[in-house]
Amino acid sequence: MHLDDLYKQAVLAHNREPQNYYPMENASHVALGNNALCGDEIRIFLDIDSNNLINRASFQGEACAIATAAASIMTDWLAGQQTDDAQAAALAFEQMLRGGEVNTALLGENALLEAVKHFPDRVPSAQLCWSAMCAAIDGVAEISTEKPA
Amino acid sequence: MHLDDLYKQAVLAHNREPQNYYPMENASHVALGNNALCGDEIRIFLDIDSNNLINRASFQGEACAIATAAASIMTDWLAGQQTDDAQAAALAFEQMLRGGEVNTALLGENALLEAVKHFPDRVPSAQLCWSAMCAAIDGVAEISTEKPA
Amino acid sequence: MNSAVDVAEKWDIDAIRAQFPTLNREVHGQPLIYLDTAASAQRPLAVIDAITDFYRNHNANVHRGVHSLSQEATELWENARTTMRDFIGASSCKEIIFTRGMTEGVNLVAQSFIRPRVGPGDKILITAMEHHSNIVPWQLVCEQTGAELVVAPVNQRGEVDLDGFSQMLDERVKILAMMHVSNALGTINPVAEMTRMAKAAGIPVLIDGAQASPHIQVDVQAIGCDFYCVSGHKMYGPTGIGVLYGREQLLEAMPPYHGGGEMIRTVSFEKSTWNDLPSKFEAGTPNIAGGIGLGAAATFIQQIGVENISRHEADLLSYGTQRSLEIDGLNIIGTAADKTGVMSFTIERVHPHDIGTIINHAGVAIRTGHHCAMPILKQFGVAGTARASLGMYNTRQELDVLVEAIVKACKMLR
Amino acid sequence: MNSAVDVAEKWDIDAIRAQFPTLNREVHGQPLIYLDTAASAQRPLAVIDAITDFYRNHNANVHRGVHSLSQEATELWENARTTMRDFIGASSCKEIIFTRGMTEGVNLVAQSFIRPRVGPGDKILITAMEHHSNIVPWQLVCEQTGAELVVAPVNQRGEVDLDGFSQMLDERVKILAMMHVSNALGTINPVAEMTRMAKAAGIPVLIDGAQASPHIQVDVQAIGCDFYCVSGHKMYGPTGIGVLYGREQLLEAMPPYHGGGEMIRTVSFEKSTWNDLPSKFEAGTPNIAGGIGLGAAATFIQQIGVENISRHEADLLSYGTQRSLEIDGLNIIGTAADKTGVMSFTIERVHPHDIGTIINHAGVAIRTGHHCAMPILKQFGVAGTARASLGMYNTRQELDVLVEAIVKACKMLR
Ligand SMILES: Cc1ncc(COP(=O)(O)O)c(C=O)c1O
Ligand SMILES: Cc1ncc(COP(=O)(O)O)c(C=O)c1O
Repeated sequence: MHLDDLYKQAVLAHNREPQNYYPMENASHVALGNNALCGDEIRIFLDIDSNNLINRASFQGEACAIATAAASIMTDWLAGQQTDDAQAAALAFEQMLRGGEVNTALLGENALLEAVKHFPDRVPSAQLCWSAMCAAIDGVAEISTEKPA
Repeated sequence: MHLDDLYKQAVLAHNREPQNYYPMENASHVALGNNALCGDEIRIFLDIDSNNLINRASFQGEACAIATAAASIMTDWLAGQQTDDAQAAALAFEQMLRGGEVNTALLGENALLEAVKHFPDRVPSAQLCWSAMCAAIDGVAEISTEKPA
Repeated sequence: MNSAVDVAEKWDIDAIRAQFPTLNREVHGQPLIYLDTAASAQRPLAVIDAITDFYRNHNANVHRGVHSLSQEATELWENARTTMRDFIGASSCKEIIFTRGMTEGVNLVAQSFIRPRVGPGDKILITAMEHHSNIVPWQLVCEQTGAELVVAPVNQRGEVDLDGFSQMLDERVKILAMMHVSNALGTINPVAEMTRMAKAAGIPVLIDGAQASPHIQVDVQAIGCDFYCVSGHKMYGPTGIGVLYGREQLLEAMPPYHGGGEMIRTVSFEKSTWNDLPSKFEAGTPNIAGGIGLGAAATFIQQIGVENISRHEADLLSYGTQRSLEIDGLNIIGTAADKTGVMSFTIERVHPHDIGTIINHAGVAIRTGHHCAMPILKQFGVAGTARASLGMYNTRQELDVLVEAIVKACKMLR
Repeated sequence: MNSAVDVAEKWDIDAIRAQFPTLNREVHGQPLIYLDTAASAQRPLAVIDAITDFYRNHNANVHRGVHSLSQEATELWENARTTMRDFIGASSCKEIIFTRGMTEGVNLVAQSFIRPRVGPGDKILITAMEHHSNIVPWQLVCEQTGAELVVAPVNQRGEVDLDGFSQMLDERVKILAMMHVSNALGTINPVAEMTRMAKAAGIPVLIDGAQASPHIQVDVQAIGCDFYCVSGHKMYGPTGIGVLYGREQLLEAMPPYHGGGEMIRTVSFEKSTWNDLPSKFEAGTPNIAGGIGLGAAATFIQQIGVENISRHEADLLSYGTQRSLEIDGLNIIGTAADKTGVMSFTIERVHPHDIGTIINHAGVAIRTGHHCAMPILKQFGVAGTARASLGMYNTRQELDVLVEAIVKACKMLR
């Protein structure tokens, strides 16, 4: 597997200039994801309305390029999604990283991270924001993802 | 090293018909030596007078041929020895089994067991009665010898 | 290792023996006849090669690495865990804790599970035939807590007296710890039945499987036990490695045993938090090469087929028992109806230790002494026995040599 | 191994590298550059061969055997103990306890020595730079007993603040537990001086020597400590083995840690009695092959000469440090005056984990993350670093490749 597949130009761009990188005031849902093993820490902020529509998503934290890019792409994609579609996508994303068959249409630009599945030690990085997002929706304040898949 | 050096005919004879194999009534000094590892157990009885002369020595117990023969030979030899000569002999016997230089004249018939030094796992067997004898003189009731030299 | 499968189908003993380099040894000029498998088995090439392949080609620490060697090492290590999960029939890799051996497994459960749960008035139940490794850890806990060690009786064939056992099952018993197979007697205990009886009384069950895993099928779920311990070196694997199986729910509830790296999630001087299973119980750098070698041993056994091994050893046991009874004054200790290949005996007027030394000069390796099971030997009125114990590589011819050598030894000594 | 002596005299790096088969590996088509020795060292042929020789030719259980293989195994095992005694300068083999690794050594002392001796109001003193293995075992004891963990300060170069340290030495401190060499920073602590200060205050001292024994001379008597722990796999030896040195007098007074075979003298259900040192602390079948391999590793280091190794690694450290400072935005964590070959660093706007992944594709193996030393990294304001750590086999050329690879990675990521 080539390094360039993991660090695609598009992914690197998201790392250099992360989208939605700010602490959201009045967020309806917030959760912290951490991976102590490599020192990644990402906080996800969601603004969810009473119809379970995610209006906005943002993040903040210290993390590697993969985790940062994944969060940038995910938060972009989340805006306008229903919470259950977001949760379904989280599942699909996880399956994709495990090397399973997935309908990448479900995932939109998030599928840019598919090559991470060939780098098992990086899977937790890519998954960190998704775990935090699901935790936020579920009302869990903090979650860890450490083990390679 | 040949087995016949360890199990000399003279040694085997002492095992078949041990000398001084009885519990001594009115013994002045008694001690139990045991080697739980191989299940040997020998009790040494001494009759020592006020001049530190060993008048008689006897033993009893369950033990292997080497331990039994050693005790039979040793108790024969002890009768008529001064306690400090007996203790010196114990030291010489131990040195002999460690492969050191020894004046075997000090040891008399006990030197029959010299070949045991080539069978390190049997050294504790040969030494059992000697340790018990020294313990008896020192007023120690019980002693163990387990480790190969 | 396709060859191992073939070997098993027609039980090609030469092909099996060819897997074990030590069997080419000579001892005192005679071919080695190794009848001490219960103390430690010989290692097949598959195990030795797995270890050297790790050290030569993939050597690195596990779990914490971003580089390729570390990832390869982690994969080999975790694959070994999966192999051991399947080998003993556990349902999840979370239930497979790598230990140094059976002894550490019991100590872990004694300290981490039982010590916080017992006090004066509570009881720990073992059987009268246990190995010291399944006695002393409980004595230490009893000393630490005031709990009492109680002992289920064993009959004169060396079988647990099930009536006596069942009467001891009451609500003060906080664990039943028993062996699956006795190293000193060969007895195969009815562990599934005894576990059922104990569980019916609400008692958790730990089983010492050190002598079971190399010889008979082990299935922790069929047995229904809560903990099960095995040792690598007894099952043709490396030294310094073993597995503690524990039911996930219990392991989850237990505090960590050792502190250190890998078993933590976060550490600060104020407070540390624990990692998930099985890491919570695997502090520090584990015996990586040992675990990989143990996986190779389990695979080797599976390829030969444990039922084939059982059958072969049962044949040898009945042949060897019959032949040894030809020896004048020989007395077999342990005559349970259900036995593995252990022949423990005494001979009138001949001490086991002398037998051992003498037949060693004929190349025959047996063990003599108390076999770390002093109490049961004491019940049989002996301080030690001579023990010939069988492995998959032994043959009838070897048992013939054993018997001849013993006869000669007796002649010499009597 | 006469060749190793020759090698040492003229420091023939090619001959040294030829002893380590893993160094022939390629990673992603590039020659492996192994800069992760602090996590686990590579193994020389002397170690691998000692292990396979045991398994192929002398394989048996130790201590309990009357047959030749068992006697040979016992001799190899006890010779390894003697080698380790001399390697760390202990005065007696009774003081050399074989453990699974450094982590088990600390846990043993924490449970067997300290746990019975402390209660509320008592203190356990460590330093701010400890590895989790020398933090968490003490936290567990504190939880069990109500004692308090106190932490000696470390300055911004990564050195213990000796003034601050000396002020913490009072009569409520029941043990000082500190590392000899830091795996995260490279700092060599003045352990002899700190031990003297602690002993003057009547405080027993344990030293974590995991990162010292492979790199600098260790002499427990010159240091004056009471306990000293090393890990086999860090010093070019096998996994699953280590040594706990303990002063005989203290070990004698301590209760056993694990119960099981070999550590007992007699067992009955009423009462068991303990064996002599070191057996009292070695319950169950030990890691025999591991111990033999560790002895071979110590002999290998002695033949190369630990002072030669120190000199070579010091040269590499200064070269590597100087070259790495050429990298834009690189910040070295750990700049003690006295250091072993550990280069721990962060780079502005580039995460260590990405560096690690990218340079792995150039064949360079480094470690990234918290190095099991979260608290000290937190003090430095980072959650992780990239760490290149050196062994006797590394070269200046390898450090050139490292630096180039990092520069490329930075370009890619920024
Ligand atoms: C300084 C230090 N102490 C302790 C340890 C723990 O050693 P082990 O994992 O071999 O028990 C390590 C290695 O991880 C270390 O670097
Ligand atoms: C029945 C039984 N239990 C436990 C043990 C202890 O196993 P280990 O010494 O490998 O920890 C043994 C072997 O000595 C054994 O035979």
